[in-house]
Amino acid sequence: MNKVKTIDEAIGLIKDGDSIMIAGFMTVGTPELLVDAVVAAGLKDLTIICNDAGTPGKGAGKIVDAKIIKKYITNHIGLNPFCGKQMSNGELDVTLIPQGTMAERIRAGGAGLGGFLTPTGLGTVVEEGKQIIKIEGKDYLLELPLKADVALIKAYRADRSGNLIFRKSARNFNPLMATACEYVIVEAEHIEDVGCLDPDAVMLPGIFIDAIIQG
Amino acid sequence: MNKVKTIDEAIGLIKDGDSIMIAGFMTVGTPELLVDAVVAAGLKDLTIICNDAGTPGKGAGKIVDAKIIKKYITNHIGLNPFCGKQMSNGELDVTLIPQGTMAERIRAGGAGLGGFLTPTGLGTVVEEGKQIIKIEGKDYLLELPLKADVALIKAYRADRSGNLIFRKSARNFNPLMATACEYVIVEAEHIEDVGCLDPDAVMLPGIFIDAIIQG
Amino acid sequence: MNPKELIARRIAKDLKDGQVVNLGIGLPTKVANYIPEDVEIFLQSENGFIGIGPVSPEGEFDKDLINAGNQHVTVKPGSCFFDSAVSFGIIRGGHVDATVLGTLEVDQEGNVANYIIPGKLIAGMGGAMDLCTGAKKVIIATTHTDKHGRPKVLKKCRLPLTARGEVDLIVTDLAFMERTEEGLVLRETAPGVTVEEVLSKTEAELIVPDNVKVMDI
Amino acid sequence: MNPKELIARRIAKDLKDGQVVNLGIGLPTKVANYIPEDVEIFLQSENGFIGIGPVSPEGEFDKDLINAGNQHVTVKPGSCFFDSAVSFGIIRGGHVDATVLGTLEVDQEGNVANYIIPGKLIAGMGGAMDLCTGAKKVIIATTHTDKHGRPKVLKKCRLPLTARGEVDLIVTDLAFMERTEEGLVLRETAPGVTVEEVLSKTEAELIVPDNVKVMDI
Repeated sequence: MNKVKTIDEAIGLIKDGDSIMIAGFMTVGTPELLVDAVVAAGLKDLTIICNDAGTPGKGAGKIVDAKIIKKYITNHIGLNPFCGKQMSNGELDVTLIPQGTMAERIRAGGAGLGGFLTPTGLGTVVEEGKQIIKIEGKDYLLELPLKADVALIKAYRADRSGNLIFRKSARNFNPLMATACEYVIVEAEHIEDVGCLDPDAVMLPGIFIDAIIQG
Repeated sequence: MNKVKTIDEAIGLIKDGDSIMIAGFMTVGTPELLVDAVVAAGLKDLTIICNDAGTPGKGAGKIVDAKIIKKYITNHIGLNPFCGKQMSNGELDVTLIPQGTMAERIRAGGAGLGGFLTPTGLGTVVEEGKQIIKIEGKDYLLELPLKADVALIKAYRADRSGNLIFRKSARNFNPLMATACEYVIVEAEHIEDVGCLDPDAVMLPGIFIDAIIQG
Repeated sequence: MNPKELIARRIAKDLKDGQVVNLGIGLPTKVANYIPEDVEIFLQSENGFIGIGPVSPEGEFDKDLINAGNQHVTVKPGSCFFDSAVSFGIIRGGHVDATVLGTLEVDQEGNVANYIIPGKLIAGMGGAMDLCTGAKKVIIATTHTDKHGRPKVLKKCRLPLTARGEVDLIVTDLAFMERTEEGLVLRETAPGVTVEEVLSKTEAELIVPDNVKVMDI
Repeated sequence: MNPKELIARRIAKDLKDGQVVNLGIGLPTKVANYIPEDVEIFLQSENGFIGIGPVSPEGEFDKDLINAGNQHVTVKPGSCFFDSAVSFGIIRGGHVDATVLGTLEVDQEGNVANYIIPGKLIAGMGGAMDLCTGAKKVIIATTHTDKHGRPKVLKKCRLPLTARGEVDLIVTDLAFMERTEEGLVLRETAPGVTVEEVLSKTEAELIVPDNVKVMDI
C-alpha cells in the first residue's frame, strides 16, 4: 500500500467550502507546502480549524492573507494582527475555543465519542449555549466532537503506508487532527519504505493517512 | 529526582480497602512482582480494576486466588475459571464493563473530564442506570471517569525520574492507569539514568510516577 | 470442506484491499488464513496494535506480544503499537472497516448475544460491544445451529445482548445472510445446501429473493 | 530592583521541589530564572512537552522546538514530548501543581480576565482557561496597576473572564495576596511599600491581618 502522491494529486481532492484542519502550533508542525498548495489552488469559502492563525506569511497565516476563509475555529490569534483586523471589521467569522477543549473535541471526533464533560470555560463566554451537567456535585460543560473534511498534517518520518513519527514540539495537534477528518494528507520530511519504522515508535497508525507528499 | 525504591518501600503505602488498578492484558504488561508483593503484604478488601482476571496463578489471577478482593471491575474473566466461580457463588462482586469504555473511563479520570458520551453498550445491560443523551439525533450513554488510589504498572524502560517506554502489546492499559491514580508504582525491566531516554520516544511522562522498582 | 473453513473462506472473500479488520477469538481468527494474496488487509488487535502476522513458531514467542485471544503472534512489516485508549478510539471512531465475531445467538433485527449465559458461562464482553458499535461492518461467523442442532439465527435473541441492531452479515456453514432495511435476506447457500434446508434450520424470518446464489469459495 | 524581577523572584520562592509548573507568556516566563538551585521544577509547555530549558542561543535554534510563547527553547535532560490532547489531559487532570499567568484584570473573588478587550485587543484564550481550571494552584503575576496607574486588582472583573473563582495567589510589585474563604488577604508587602500604599492602589477589598510581612526576596 503506497500512499505517496504528488502535491497536485493530493490537493486536487479538496473542494470549495470544505472544512480543513491545519496542524501546527504557531507554525511549528504546520505543513507549509500543503498550505501553499491550498492557496495556489484558488479554493474558497473554507472553514479552517487550527490552533492559531500562524503569523503573517507563515503557516495558517498564509490562508488568512489569501482571504479564502468563511469561518475560522481557533484558540489564539495574537501572533497574526491581520486575523484580528479581519475579525474586527467583520470580514472573518472567528470562533475562539479553549485550546484544551479544542484538542479534546478533535480527539472525540476521531474516537467516536458523542461529546465529553469539561470544567474548562465554566463562568466564561465559552459556556454560552452549552448544556451544563452536574456530576457528583460539580458542574461541567458538555462539549461536542469536532470533525472536518480534510486534515493537513506534517510529520518528520513516514513510511509509504502512512505510519508516522513526529519530532519534538512539532507533534502538537498533528496526530489528533489525522483521526478526525475524512481525507488526510501528510507532508513528511522523510519518506521511507514500509518496515523501516520501529513499530513501538510509530506515533500515528498509517490507517489514518490517505496521501503522503514529500516535504 | 530519583524515584527508585525497594519493593517493600513502594508497596508499604498501600492500605486495606484501597482501590488498585492493575495494568496488563491477559497478563502481558502486568507487573508480576508488584502483584506478588500485594498478596504477600496481607492486604484485604481491595477494589481491583483490571482488563481481565489474569489466569490462575498469573497476573491479577494471583489476587483472585488470594481472595482479598471486595469488588472487581473488569471486562473479561474468561481465562480465569476461579474468578467466574467466585462470582457465581457470590464470593466476589464483579462488575463487567466494555473494554473500550473501561479504557476511556480511566483516561477521563486522568484527564480531568467529568465524563463522556459513547454509543457502546446502548441496548444492553450496560445502559442500566445510566443517563442517555441525544446528540444530533443519535443516542449516547453518559459514562463517568474511573479513578483509583493505586496503580501498579509495568514498563520496559524507565529513567530514574519515571519517564517510561513500553514494549509491543505490553503497553495496553499501562499509560492510562498511571494517569488516573493517586499513587503509581512502576515495575521496570530496565532502569536508566535521567537523560538516557529519547524525549520523543517516552510514552508516559515521569510526572505521573511515584515509585520505581526493578523488575 | 470443514464447516469452519467454509465460513472463514467465505468471509475472507468479502474483505477488500486496504481494509482495517478486527477478527474475534476462535473461528473468526481463521479468516486470516484465507485472505487472497493480492489483497492487503490491516489486522487490528484491540489490545493495542495493527499488523497481526502469523502465530509465533513453537518456542519462539515474544513475551510482550499476544493478540486479543491470548495467542503469541508475530507482526508484519509496517505494524504499529498503541495503548488501549487509542485502540478503542480506532474502533469506536469508525476506523475499523469490518469486525468478524463468533456468537451464541444472532437475530433478524441485527442483535447479537455472545458474552454471557447467565448462571452458566461468564466470559465478559471484552471489546466486543465496542467492536459491534464502532466497526463499519459487523460480520457474524457461526455454525448455523448449536451442538444440539438448535438454530442460532433467531427471531429475537434470548441471551443478554452484546449489541443492538448492529449486525450486517451472518455467515454460517449453510448460508450467507445480509441484513437490509426490509429484513434478513438469504443471499447464498453453501454448496450442496438447499434453500429449504436453510429455512428449516433457521428460526429467523428469512427473505428469500429469486436469485439465491451458491457460495463461490 | 526592577518590579518584574521582584514579582518573578517572589513567585519562584513559592515553588517546591518536584513540582510541575506551567509559566505563561511574558513576565511569568521570567520566574524560571530565579528558581533556587536545590529546587527541581518540571516546566510544562502546553504545546507538548515537559522539561523546558533555557532559550536557545542566538542562531542555534531547532525549528521543531518552541515553548508556548513562540520562543525557541532547549529542553533539559529527562524531558519528554507528547501531543496536545495528552498535554491538556495533564493540565485539566490536575497534574500541574502551579500555573503562573499574567493578566489584564483579577478580582477578589478569584476571577481573572486576560485574553480579550472587546473591540480592541483580540488575542484568544489559548490554553489559559484550561490552565486556570486545571492547575492545582493559580498564581497571577502582574504589576499592581496598569500603565495609567489604575488598579488591576479589582472588586469585580469588567472584561470577559478567562476563569471564574480559580485564582489562589496574586503577586504584584507591591504585594503578595492570597485568596481565602474569607476573601483576599494581604500577606506581604514589597520592601519599602506600606500597607497604606497597597490599599490606596487596590480596588479590591483586602483583608489586612496583624502580621503583614515584608517580602523576603
